[in-house]
Amino acid sequence: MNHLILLVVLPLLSAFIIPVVAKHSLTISRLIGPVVLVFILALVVLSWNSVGSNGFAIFLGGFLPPVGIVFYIDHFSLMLSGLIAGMLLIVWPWNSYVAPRQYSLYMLLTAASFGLVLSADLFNLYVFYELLAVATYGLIARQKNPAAAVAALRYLFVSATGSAMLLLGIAIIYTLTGTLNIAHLATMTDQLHGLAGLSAFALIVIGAGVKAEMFLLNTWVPEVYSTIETPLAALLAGLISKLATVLIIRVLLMLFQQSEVLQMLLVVGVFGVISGEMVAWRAKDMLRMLSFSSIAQLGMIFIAFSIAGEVGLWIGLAMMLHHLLVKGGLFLLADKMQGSFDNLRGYAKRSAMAVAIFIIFILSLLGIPPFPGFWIKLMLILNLAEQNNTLYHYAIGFILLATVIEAAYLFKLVRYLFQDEEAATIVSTPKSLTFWYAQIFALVLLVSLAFISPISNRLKDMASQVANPDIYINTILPSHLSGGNP
Amino acid sequence: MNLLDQFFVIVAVALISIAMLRNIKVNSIVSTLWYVLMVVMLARMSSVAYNADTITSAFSIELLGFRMYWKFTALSWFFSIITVVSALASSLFMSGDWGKQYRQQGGNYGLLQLALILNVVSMLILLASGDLLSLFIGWEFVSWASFLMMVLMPSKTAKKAAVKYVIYAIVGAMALLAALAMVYASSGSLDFTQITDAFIQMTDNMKFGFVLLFFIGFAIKMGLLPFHLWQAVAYAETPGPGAAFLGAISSRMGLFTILVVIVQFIGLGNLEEMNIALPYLNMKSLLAWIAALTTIIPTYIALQQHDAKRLLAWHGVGQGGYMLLGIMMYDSIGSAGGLMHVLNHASYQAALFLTVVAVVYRTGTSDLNKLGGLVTQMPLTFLVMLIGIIGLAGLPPMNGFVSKWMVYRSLLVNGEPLLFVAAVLGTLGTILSVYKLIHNTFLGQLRVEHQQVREVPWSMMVPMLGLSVIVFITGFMPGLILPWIASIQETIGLPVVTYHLGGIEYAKGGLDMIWVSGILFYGFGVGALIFYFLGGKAKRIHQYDNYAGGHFLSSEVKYHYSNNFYPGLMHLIGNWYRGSFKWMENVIVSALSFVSKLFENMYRSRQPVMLLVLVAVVALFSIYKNYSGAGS
Amino acid sequence: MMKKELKIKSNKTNQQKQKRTNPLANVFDDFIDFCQSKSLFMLHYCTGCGAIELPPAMTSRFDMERLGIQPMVTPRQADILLVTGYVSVKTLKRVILTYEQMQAPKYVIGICSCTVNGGMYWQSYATAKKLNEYMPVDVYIAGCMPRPEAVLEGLNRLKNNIKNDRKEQKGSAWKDYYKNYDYYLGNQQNLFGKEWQTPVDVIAEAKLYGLEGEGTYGENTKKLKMVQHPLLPQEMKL
Amino acid sequence: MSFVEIISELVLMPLIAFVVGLMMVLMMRKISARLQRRIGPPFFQPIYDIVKLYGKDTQVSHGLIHDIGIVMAVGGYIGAEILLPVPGMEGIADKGGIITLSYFLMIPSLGMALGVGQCANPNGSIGISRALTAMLAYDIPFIIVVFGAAWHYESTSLIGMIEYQQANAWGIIEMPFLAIAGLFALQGMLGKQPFEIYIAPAEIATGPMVEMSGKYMGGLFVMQTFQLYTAGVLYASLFLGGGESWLDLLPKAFLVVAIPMSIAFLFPRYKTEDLIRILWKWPVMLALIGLAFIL
Amino acid sequence: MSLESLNEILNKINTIKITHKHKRRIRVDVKADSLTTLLELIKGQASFLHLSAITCVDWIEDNQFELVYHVWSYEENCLISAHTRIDRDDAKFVTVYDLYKPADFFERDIYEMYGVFFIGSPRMEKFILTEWFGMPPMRKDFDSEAYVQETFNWTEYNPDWLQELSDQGGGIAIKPEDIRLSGTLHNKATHREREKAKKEHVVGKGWKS
Repeated sequence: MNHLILLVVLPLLSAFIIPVVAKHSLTISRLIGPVVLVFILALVVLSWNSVGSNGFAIFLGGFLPPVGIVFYIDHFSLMLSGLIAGMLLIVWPWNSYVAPRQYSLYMLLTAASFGLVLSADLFNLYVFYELLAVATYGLIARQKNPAAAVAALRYLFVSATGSAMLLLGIAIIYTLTGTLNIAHLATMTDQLHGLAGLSAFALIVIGAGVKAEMFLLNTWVPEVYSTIETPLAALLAGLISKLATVLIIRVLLMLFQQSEVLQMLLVVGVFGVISGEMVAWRAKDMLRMLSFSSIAQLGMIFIAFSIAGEVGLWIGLAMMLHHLLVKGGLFLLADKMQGSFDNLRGYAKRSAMAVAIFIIFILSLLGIPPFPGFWIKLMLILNLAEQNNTLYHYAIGFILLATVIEAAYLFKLVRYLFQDEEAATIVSTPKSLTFWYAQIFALVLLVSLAFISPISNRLKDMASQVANPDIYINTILPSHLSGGNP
Repeated sequence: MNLLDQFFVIVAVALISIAMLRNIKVNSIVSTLWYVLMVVMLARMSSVAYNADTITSAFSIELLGFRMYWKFTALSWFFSIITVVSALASSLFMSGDWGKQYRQQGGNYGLLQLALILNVVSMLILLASGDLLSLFIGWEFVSWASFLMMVLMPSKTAKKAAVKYVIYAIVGAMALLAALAMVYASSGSLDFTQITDAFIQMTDNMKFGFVLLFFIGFAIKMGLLPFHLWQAVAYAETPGPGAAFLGAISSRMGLFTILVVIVQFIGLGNLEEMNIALPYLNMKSLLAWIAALTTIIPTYIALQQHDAKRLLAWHGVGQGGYMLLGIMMYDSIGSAGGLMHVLNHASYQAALFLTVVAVVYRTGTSDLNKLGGLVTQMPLTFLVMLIGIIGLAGLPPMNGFVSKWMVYRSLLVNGEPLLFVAAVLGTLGTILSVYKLIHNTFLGQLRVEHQQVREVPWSMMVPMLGLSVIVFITGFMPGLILPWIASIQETIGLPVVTYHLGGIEYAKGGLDMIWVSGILFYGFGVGALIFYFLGGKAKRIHQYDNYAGGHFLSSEVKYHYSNNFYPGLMHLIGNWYRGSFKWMENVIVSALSFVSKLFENMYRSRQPVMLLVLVAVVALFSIYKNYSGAGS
Repeated sequence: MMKKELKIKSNKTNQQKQKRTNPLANVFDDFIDFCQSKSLFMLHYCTGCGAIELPPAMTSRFDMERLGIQPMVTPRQADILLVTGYVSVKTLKRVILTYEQMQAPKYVIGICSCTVNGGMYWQSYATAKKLNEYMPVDVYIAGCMPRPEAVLEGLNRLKNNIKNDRKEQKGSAWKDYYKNYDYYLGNQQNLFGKEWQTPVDVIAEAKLYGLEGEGTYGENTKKLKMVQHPLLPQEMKL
Repeated sequence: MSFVEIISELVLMPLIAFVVGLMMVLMMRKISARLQRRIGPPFFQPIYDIVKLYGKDTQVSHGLIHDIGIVMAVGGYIGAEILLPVPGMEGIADKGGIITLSYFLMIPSLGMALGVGQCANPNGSIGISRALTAMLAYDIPFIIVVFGAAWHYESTSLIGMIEYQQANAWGIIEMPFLAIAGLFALQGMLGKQPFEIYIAPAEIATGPMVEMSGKYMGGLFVMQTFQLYTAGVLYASLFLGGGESWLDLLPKAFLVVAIPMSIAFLFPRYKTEDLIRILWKWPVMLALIGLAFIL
Repeated sequence: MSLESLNEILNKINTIKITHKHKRRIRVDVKADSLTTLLELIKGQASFLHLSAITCVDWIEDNQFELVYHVWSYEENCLISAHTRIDRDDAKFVTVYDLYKPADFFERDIYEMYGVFFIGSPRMEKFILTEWFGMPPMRKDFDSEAYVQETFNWTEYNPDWLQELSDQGGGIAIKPEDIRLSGTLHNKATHREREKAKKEHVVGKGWKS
């Protein structure tokens, strides 16, 4: 099972090899990335069944925790890995002739993502997080759009500050406990539940929250998403933000599962939802609208995660997947339907298919039955209602209000799309690969409708795995450290 | 497979076949046949309507721990038959020459038929829903199906209205979802029966919230005050027969759900116990007042309209008030009137919309200031409109009178003078406005450009006549409908009305429409005898041979009175049209946009890093504060 | 506009109304004539100064209502057309239209000298002189202006004429308009030009009610036919 | 109820209404004449007028709806007369109630409105517009009065109301405010000064009647007789205890009609908006006060 | 504004003749070509904003039409009547519609009644005499009486009592020259003499605008 280490190793290697190979053969260097990704995808799929319900750990170099580097693998992380690989394949710059350096940046990003998913060690998490950040700086800065450079700079500043805080938080934790292994930390949570521990947690959340598009930390989002090319935006919005969320969730679940913390997450989530939707309502162009909407969706995911226990987790996971699918699809679609709303007037006549897909996506996004979005939103709301805390009940109100605003702006756009005036100043783009992907996304969305029950069961299983710290601790830690638990 | 399952299979097959067929002729014939078949199926299920049975579908879905199932009660059956018959009329109407013209003008005929059947299907799903979740899903289907119908019109206003509708519909859906959450939170299940349990357990404040949330959800669909703004424009801006269908029944889905949720499961008795401010105002009377205001305000907005479709659509909003008002009286006769008004309104509203569409078909306009004198050119259409407006105004012998009579009677019995006046005010406004409609369209001077207009073809005439026959027959013999009403009342737990073929039996003044109509027709007969047998014959003259103070009339002289038809009234009440609800709508939008501007500025902040640091500092400080506070 | 001497072709109007053979019907006709004489709605077309004498005739001093005479405002409802004063050419057109829009039996009373022969406007190029050239006049009440007593006297005489319609062959001047339409039309055409027409289809009316005579058609009506706008009523079309 | 009874009621009730109505018309004109110090019309003047109008040799019709309008106007009132209980003839009247009756009374207006509309004369349309507006104005107090009466007598059947009054006290004694408000409404309903803007002879040429000639006008004259009769008897039944016999009922009915007539000829007319204003203000206020007393 | 300054303004026109009839009435005689200049001057410099009327006089002996423009000043409370004469045979004049909008109606009226054509006036068409196609009736060479004689018939009214009265020598004494009424009493000789005195003119024919 240790071959799963290749998930991190192969992309990392290929990232360094690509520039070298490129000097000899450009074609081969271009092929390396996809090949690696396809291989990884296959690896993930093949090893799905062999991973048991308890997950397992890979100890790098034979050093055992808490000293060694540990990768923890369960269905959750495997699923995320598969998604990473698939997503990257989708956004892979097939058509454009870009410098090999960019390929290696992509591969670096891949490696960092895998690492982030798999690491069971705070320091490693930080390292991969930084790696991820660096790769994204590069990718954003490489955009031809001059505005993208400014955005990248903004992103760099914010992200670097965030990383510093993350590091600070980790350092505090290390000072408190002397270890960075999450499983090990999880056995001594009582030491963390103090002023210093909570401060550390706050710093970690703020640091990771930058990438997770958490409210007040997400000021970079609109600039970046609306200036970079759309597949990349799809990647960032769809995937990277989720990875950062996963980081927060890991830390939260293992170390700081307290009602105050959860409530804080809820408040942040509510603000994210409201602010995202409201600003998206004012947006005048597609990408900006989608990016703010993405902020709101992330807020919603935070709200889901703020529900204690498995329920919140599986709803959050479902939301993540749904958002990945829908927002990713929308960004991919936006590759075709770019620009301000005025340019999109009468788009329905130019490409009925694109508009149809667009409407399917937004209906699911809004949570209109029978689309998957509805079931997720329904579960979220019903479960929020079940909480005994009025804060959660208020959150329902905000979610519902946000949905109304969301509908307002999305359907304002739909109105533009169906307006029959002669505008169409932008030349209709040729049938691009991204459009096909968007269609596939939509298809997946529709097909998933038939499998709501199995999918939700899987997610519940996954959630129960993730939510149970004992499994994690027992798998990773040697028994003398795990406090005698079996 | 029971009858309901068969019915649903037929509906599904109908949907698929109509979606597949592209040929206009085949499509029309097939769709008409399907609707006829649906009517037949409903007739086979009539035991539901007469004996207050329930048929539960064998088909159900288990999902995420919820079980959704579908069933037919007397209430569902009643609304279904209205839906299917209005759809039949609309489909038949559009299937012939109207469809051809629609296609010539660039419309997509197949899509229109598809939208119609989609509406029917979604309504049937809603009507058959057996629990709250299936109700919600059906509810959403209905919303989106009617949205599809609305966007089919190419005009900009239509799109705007449709989008406005979407927003309102989402607001309603969200309110509903919140109410669902309340039910779920207290019982962990979404069965209808849980509503009652959940309601009983709630605190007083929660009860208000609960009822209001449900009510808002349903009221939006029904266009009750203060959510009436979306409906008229949206319905008016729908392609011809589609408007007839939507205007006839679509918004009544709101009433259906009110009946199911609020009347049947929450219970009007419970509402009555919820005092709001004074002993006079409880939740039930609040709803009754909302209903009464809904009869007045939209009716008087209709009076201002000069577009025939909008005028009718606004009346559609206003008539909804009578239905709710009747039901809120919580007695046998009032609720029977309210329920019966659903059918009555559907029949005459569809007929009226179809006549307007017929006029548009021939003249190309529904602007009341650009029409006139069409009675000689389109006499049958005029007849249908006449029957329709008599029904809408609620004059004997048409069916509108029967239901309104019951509502009035109930208001009298219950001693609600102000509500009574409000209802009458609505009726009077309706009379004024429908006279304007028929006068400006069919009476008065015929314009030169309409000299060659002819009667519409039979494919359009037949459904119109059919509907007007329904309007008359159900007015003449309300006893045909009243058994259904009685079963519904039995099903949803209202007092049951005593009826006979001619109408209602009631202590101290019932209603016997056969006698009333008989007397009326006797009067007309005597009048006709006097008119035709006394006095010489009259000479038919040209409309230019007209008294104009000695002025010579010719085709150049416009001698017609249509614009601003009630100047005296408008002089007085014109100032009262302040657009307050529009203003409120704008206030909400501006408030939201102010807040959103704040957020936007936040996102545009020049110093993201500083913000980040600030957040961190604040977070840390607050943690510190908390802990030191807790420590001390 | 040269003066033309038009001749009334047939002057047998009065002889044509024959007694019906059925005595009961005769009584019935008499009753209706009686009621007609007892109830007169008048349309006072205030063309000139003579109208000032009508208010005293109507109000408490002389009280027209006791004779069954009431003012009415539209020609459709009225029985008597009171032309009170000079009739200019332009006014005359309106008077004719108004007269044609009245429903038979209808009576014209010319009040003041002006309606007789122009009165003090005798040499005015713009004033019509002889009203009965353009429409049949039942009674002239001369004077400048006639006193209310004279007006009432005129009205009373008209009433008597109507009452004794069949007996004394009076009071049916209105039939003359149909029977000699060509003559009246010719005079009108002389004054107003060839395009002259009203929206009232007098000929069709005459046909419908069997009031045609020898003089209904003639060269003037032929001329009218050539310029006339269509006046067929709009019938219900199915 | 026997067949003969039904037939006799169907025939007799409108006939009586017509005859009584004729006398009321005469009375109305006599009152106006007397108030103006005139002698007024002879006794048979209303009959002369109607016979003359029906006996007109020619008349114009603007089309079928014009004719039907008159038929509806007269026929609607004939129906209403049958629904109006009078001494000795209350069999059929029992089938309707006050609500049905007040709706019946709208049918003639609708019929007339249709007929006038077909005439294609804007004066007529303006008249109808004003008449309907006036209807909106006077129906509000009227409907409150009807409500109050029905509530007080605990019946919507006119017969029940009369029985109640004959058993207890007259409505005018028990509900004076409502009765006064009802008089106001009656004034508007009869379209008499100061509420006769929709006729306005000098301005819009008698409005709805502008194109009515011969038997059309005659029909309207007949309708007027019915209108006066209905108003008188309805008010008498609502507030003056109806009548046990004709000798009892007729003086009341004549009195009821005489009051508005006497007031009418002392007033000029209100503009439409003033008409609404005044009818929505004073009678409504009175009626509401009256209602407050009995509720 | 003092009288002097007004005079000064008026005297800017060379051929002007000013007559002060009253302190508020000034008669001004100008040549036809300088009339519009005058009006412009008094409107622009002396606040004569109101055109009260335009009148026309037919000076048939001089073969001229006299047009009189009455212009009123609200500030001076003063009326200027500007007289000018134009040729009668070629009766055309320029419109003052551009200066005074109400001139439209006056000019239409004069055109109809006298046949003076105003060049540039917006609506030179029938005004009151819609059916009049003959000579403009206010011209002095139009004989209204002759026209009436030729157009209308007269009511013959010769009742017995009148006959009796005149037989008895009673009745109303009418001077022969006043007896102009139609029919029996009409004095045809007088009429013929008058007709001769005037220019040869066939009523209603041969006249064109």
